[in-house]
Amino acid sequence: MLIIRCPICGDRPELEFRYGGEGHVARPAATEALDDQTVADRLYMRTNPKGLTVERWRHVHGCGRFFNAVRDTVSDFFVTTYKAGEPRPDLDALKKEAVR
Amino acid sequence: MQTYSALQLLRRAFGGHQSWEPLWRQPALKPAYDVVIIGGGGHGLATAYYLAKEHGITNVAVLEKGWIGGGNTGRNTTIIRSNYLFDESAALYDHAVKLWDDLSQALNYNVMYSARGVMMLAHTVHDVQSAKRHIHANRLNGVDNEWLDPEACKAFCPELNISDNIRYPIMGGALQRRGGTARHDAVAWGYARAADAMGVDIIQNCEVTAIRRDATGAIEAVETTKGTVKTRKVGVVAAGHTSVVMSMADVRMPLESYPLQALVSEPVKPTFTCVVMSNTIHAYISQSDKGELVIGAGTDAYTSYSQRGALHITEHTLDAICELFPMFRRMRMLRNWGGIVDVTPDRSPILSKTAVPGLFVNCGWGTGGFKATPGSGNVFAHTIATGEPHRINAPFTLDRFRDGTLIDEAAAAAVAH
Amino acid sequence: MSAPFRLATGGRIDRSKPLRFTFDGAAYTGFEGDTLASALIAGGVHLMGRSFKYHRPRGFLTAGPDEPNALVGVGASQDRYTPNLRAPVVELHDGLVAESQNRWPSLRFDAGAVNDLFSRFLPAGFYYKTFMWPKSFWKTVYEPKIRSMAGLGKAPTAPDADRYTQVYAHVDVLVVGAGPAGLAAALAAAESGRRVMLADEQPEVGGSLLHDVTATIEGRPAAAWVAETLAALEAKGVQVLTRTTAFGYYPHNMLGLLERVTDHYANPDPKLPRERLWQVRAGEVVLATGAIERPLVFPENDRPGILLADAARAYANRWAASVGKRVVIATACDSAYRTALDLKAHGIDVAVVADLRPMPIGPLVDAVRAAGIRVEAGTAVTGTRGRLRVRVAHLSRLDGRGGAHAPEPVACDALLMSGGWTPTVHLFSQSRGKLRFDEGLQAYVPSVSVEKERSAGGCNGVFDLAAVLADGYAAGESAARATRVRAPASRAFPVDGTHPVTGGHLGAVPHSRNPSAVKAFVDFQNDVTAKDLKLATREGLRSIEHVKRYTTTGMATDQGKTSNMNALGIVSEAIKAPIPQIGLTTFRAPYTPVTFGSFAGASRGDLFDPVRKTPSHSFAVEKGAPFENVGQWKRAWWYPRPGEDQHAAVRREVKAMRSSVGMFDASTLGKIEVVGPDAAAFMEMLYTNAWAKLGVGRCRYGVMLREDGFVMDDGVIGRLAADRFHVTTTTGGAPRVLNHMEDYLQTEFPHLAVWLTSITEQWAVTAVQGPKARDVIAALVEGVDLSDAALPHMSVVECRVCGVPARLFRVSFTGELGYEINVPADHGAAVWQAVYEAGQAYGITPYGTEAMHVARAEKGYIIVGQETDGTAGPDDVGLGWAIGKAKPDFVGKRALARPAMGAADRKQLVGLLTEDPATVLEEGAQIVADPVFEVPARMIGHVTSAYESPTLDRSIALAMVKGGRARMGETIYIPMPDRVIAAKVVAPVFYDQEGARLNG
Amino acid sequence: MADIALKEPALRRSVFDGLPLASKAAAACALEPLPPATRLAVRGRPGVAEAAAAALGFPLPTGVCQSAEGGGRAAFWLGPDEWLVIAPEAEAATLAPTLEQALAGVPHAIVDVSHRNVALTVSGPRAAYVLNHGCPRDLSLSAFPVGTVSRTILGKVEVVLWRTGPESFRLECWRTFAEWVVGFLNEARREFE
Repeated sequence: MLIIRCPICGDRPELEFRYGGEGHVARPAATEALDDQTVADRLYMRTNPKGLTVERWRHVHGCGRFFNAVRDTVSDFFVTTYKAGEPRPDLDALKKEAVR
Repeated sequence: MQTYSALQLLRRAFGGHQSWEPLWRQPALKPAYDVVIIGGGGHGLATAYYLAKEHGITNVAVLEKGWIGGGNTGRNTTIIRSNYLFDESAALYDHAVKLWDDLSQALNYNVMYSARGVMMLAHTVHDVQSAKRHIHANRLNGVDNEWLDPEACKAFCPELNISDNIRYPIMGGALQRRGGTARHDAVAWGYARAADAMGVDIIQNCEVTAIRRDATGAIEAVETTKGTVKTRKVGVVAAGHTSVVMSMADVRMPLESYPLQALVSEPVKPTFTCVVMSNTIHAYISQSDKGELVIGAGTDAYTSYSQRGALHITEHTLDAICELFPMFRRMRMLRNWGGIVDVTPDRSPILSKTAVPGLFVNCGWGTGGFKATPGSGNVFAHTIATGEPHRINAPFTLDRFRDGTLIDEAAAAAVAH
Repeated sequence: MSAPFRLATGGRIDRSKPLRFTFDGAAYTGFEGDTLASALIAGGVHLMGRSFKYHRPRGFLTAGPDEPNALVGVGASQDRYTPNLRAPVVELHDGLVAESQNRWPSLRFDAGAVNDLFSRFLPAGFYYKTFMWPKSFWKTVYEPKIRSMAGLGKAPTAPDADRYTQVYAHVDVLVVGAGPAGLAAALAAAESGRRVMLADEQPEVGGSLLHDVTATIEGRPAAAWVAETLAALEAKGVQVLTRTTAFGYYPHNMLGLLERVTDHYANPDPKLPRERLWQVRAGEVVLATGAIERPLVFPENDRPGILLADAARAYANRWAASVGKRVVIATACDSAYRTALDLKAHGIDVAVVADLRPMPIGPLVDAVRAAGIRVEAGTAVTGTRGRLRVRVAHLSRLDGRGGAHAPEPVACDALLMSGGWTPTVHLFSQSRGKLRFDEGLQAYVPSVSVEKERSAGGCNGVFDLAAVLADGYAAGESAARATRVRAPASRAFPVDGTHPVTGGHLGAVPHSRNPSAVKAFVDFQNDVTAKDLKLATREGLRSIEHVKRYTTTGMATDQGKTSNMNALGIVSEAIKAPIPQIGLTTFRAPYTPVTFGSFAGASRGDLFDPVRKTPSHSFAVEKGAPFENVGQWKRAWWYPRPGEDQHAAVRREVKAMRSSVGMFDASTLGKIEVVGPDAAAFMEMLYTNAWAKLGVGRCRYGVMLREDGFVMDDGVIGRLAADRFHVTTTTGGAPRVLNHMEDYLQTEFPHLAVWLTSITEQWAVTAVQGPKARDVIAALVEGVDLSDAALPHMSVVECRVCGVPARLFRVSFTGELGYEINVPADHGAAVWQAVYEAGQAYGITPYGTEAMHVARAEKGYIIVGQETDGTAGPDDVGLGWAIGKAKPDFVGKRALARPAMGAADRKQLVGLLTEDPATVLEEGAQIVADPVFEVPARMIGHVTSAYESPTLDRSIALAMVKGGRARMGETIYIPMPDRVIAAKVVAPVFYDQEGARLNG
Repeated sequence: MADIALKEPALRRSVFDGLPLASKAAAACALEPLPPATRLAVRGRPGVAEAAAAALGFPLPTGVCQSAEGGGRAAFWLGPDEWLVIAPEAEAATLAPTLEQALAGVPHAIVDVSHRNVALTVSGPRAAYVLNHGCPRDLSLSAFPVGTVSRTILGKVEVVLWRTGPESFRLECWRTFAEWVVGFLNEARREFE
């Protein structure tokens, strides 16, 4: 069971959280300007990286907030977590800290 | 290829088994191949085998990052069935089951395919409706699948607890008698041995580091830890690592890689003759030829390449097993491991050419890839050889996500295994 | 039965407390403190079981959890029977019943042993090469035979009578292993005042010190030091868990510990769990898991009476059990010399110590020679004799050229071996720490840590007692300071009466016998021999993982604890590659097998998953209603009258409801209160319909889509105020819908001032439906004009019902005049009862979910999850009218514009009327256009709902059919196994098409 | 008979009726059902915490997992814009309107959840140990001091845990989960019978 650092509550056991999929995925707004491929990309295409990934979690059994996290998908160690709405961090900069 | 048989076994026994040939060569990587298969798991090796066997394409390299069959092929719970809901899926998986039937003879390698019967339990009215819908669709697709009431379930699997005093009593089950299991390692080794015998180079400990494309964007070469290989056709069959490999060709995939756990008990004398699955309480179980109870469940909650799962997932798996089979409560977990499964949004695989000329991809099998190994390799070989999909895998394109023509087995049935 | 091999003195057993037990039906006596193994050895028993493949007679190899051979089934009754237990770790209790395994008809005469005679035809992987002809024989003959030969013990046949509990714990420092290193580490950590937990798999702490009768620590005998240290730890509040195995190292310093609570009692206290699964989150971890002695791989090294040297020492020193009268010791490691000395001190005849090393030196060797024990250097055992117990050991001098000279037979009744020590790095490796191969030690030792842990003592490759203690203490200090840096221990532990041990051997022992004719076992339980491993490499299997899977070495119940390193040595020699290049097979959890039940814990029966009951549940129970599981809810299915079956009850309920009035418990419907200045704006985005203009006090049926345009949920939504909506969802969908709403609110529309609160359980809901519904509730409702004009269909009012605050909805899921009375849940039962009583005058009829389903189907109302299956868009199920085309945006809008969503041949909701009105279709049945077809048939749809309609007095069905709306009037066909049913495609509303009954 | 229904307000029935709360294990860990209460879910933009003081007599706590008490009322921080206010049953009709008034100036939401939740006290020297059978949180006094309140997990159920003393907790859960919670805690404390 992972320990996940909720940006609001701090370190909490994984059981209090629900995984929310890849982070910073733009929602396909209802504009016809968007072609079908772009819609599909936003709905279905995922980066799914081996290494640092930016993902969403919800502290559903805690403060209830959705937030973003940067996790190393090989070690499952988190590099950082931050509130929803905050900008995506620079992964290359974070890679240095990614050790743990 | 040296023939395997009881007689050979007898003969060589007197020679102290000194004269067995290697299962496959340890070839050096050639500078160029007609086709390069990335991924030496069951699907990749089967693809190479059928390329050579059915399409006469033998100048093929299978590049394996580690040891062949070391990924999901060697980590899965080996369940084989074809009672999927949609016509497209049923055709694909049943194609596989037909090939399973005489695979041992075709490969001259005993893959121990055992049609022990796969029973999928229904615990709710919705389960029953879903199971019946499957059964009717399967029947009209020529796929065997029959409805059993609780007593019939018990008769088929005497260990099953069909009493009303469990939380989700069993309301019946769907049984596919042709379903069963096979020996996972043997599948990889059998295909490898047969493909090797036809000239396919199996290169282990060879990791692909880059996929090179020419000015037109078409595939021209693959760079590996053992050097560069020129080729115009690449088949990516990398399961959990598909997104990583495809990103080398700048192709984004509708995939997420999740950990999938499985476990075995200590070996015991034959006690469990069939395969039982419950999607409502998330568990499935069979007994291996070695006597181990082989148990699996759904994926862990978050994407990961760590190849290990969480303890609380094991708990949920085993509380379900103990609920269905209370006499196994004192059995003990011997080994627990995790694989990496690549999951598509509609829980159906992708066997498809791509926007990149010469690049083909076979992925998205989620938790259920092993059962499809022969069929998958067979139609994917066709796709690579001819450049066009086989009738059977034509619906399993990448484009379906753009067009919305999904084959949503998960949504339709909540069946993921 | 007497105990001829029980030593007169010594041991940690309580000779005043004899314990009676049986093994294979024969009665024996041991003492408190004995294990099953020590008691049997004291009784002169060494034949314990049969091996997996060749069914060779096997005895004890070890004195611990690494035991591969002596596996037994324990338990007097099937509901407490456990197979495959390792005799050396089964604590004796009075009345214990044990039996050997994998033998028939008896342990001494086992038919399966015939395999041994044919073993030359059964090399590694033989089953891959044969059993292929004739094909049909695999399933009928070969496989059943293979299966019956495989397996070890028998699975219990009765449900387990015991219970298991699970508990989470949090500590600053967890020390795994209470041998010298672990005890020292715990001491250091405890002195820092941190929360410390010390766990050890054995019944008492001390580890190897428990059978060290010569060593002294800080001037005290080892055993005394252990006792004092334990007292000191407990005084400092250290939580000491014995009989507790740390079996798994999970991410972020979560360790799984299994505590065996009652197995060692003859009559366990029923209120105690059999086992307790600890999930320990540790700030820092000290691994002090010791080391495992390696067997020597020489021909016929598997006979009963052939044990590891240190195991024999432990049996003698700790349990006063002698493994024999005359022993031969074969070794490549100094530690076996301690065994020689200790056994000799016990008066056991040590015939000879044969040392593989050409020139063994050191104080231990000198001491053995001084004790008058014959020592042969550069000498190996090259064969043994004795069917059910070793009788003779053949000693051969090595010729230095990979062979050996002619053997000298030495009579003995026990042969003790030591190939050196393998650090127990299982947990470290599970933690994903990196190992390194230490050429000096010829062993893998911890190198780079990933988690916050450190190893100490034997598992760290440290073997000299003083160094072990210092290493442990330093580890404990660094853990307490939560630092990776290991400063030299600030405390030294002066020791005496012990000597450092060196030496060891990996791989097979040289001999000059015909390699294909002899069996030198590497993995004892799975019968993997040196020649099997060599065959695998000859067949081109070069990865150690391939070798393991092909030969099954290391895959037995001991998971290769005693065999993996020797296998590596043999493979390394065979393919001429250094060991580090070959690598190591992965160490997987668990370290030792863990009971399924302990993972399940309390999660069984009613605790398997919460049972959610509505406030009027007991009313339904009293009426004898069966219940339907819907999610976690129990819903009344129908309310049978005496003698009624389901069909009759449902028919009566529907008819009564339509002709007069019925009542239905709708409490399980999900409810969400959407409140805030931007509530309407939020609803506009989450539902396809328009909400801004919905008047206060009015309701609307809402459709919710996923972003991909498929129907996710639906429900009636009432506007209670400009800024307040009462949203209902499907019963199963409630949590999913709330999470979906929160997701969009928090991440896409955070600017909206609106908040979501689940009120599913705040309100109990009694639906009153039927022409007389108004008359029934009129008497119960205060201050509300119930007239159609004042409270028309699809409206809501806050009022009082039965004197309590209520939300009264005028809605209908039946097509009749209907109300849904929401009252605070604690009042639910009383209000339900009041409605029931008030309704008596009109013959009010409670109806269950089945009648509800029938009634709604008569009206063509869909059920999300039944008509829809996650692949249906709103237009497909006839909800196109509910899509706010004018709305600029809502979740799922863009996806609806994708080509496939508008395709003419999409499955669309239609009604079906079978040609034979008596025929009720089967839900899930498939539909074809042409009654004449070949398999595979082209299916055009499937039946989603099908009932006998009491109202129409004929069967009706809803179906999803390709291009369905264009097929109105067509006849389509439903092929059943025995016949093909014809049905007409009609509009999916069978009753009161114009909806007249809803109004008025 | 209809008239009767009007004269007599419908009776309350507690979900704890008939649940096995008494136990020989009570000395180690006792389970005590708490009486009905007025419960309001309070949400809102910054400013609600202070504004609420006018109605409650104290501001809503703004620290993570903090609680505040006064005049028989308590307020729990459950999230950055989420509180659970608990008051005597007698305030059922009055508290929400008063609070609405107090918060009038700030965007907010008040929802009555008096009947959605039920509460019981888990107390005794082994209370934390018993709760830890299903709660993965560190419940030591140092990590979870008196006054701490948190939404968390107990086995398969979501609960709100409020530490009211070194050895006592108030456990709030949704009404239909009470039966499971009691059954689970009974199983956990059985070893102390």
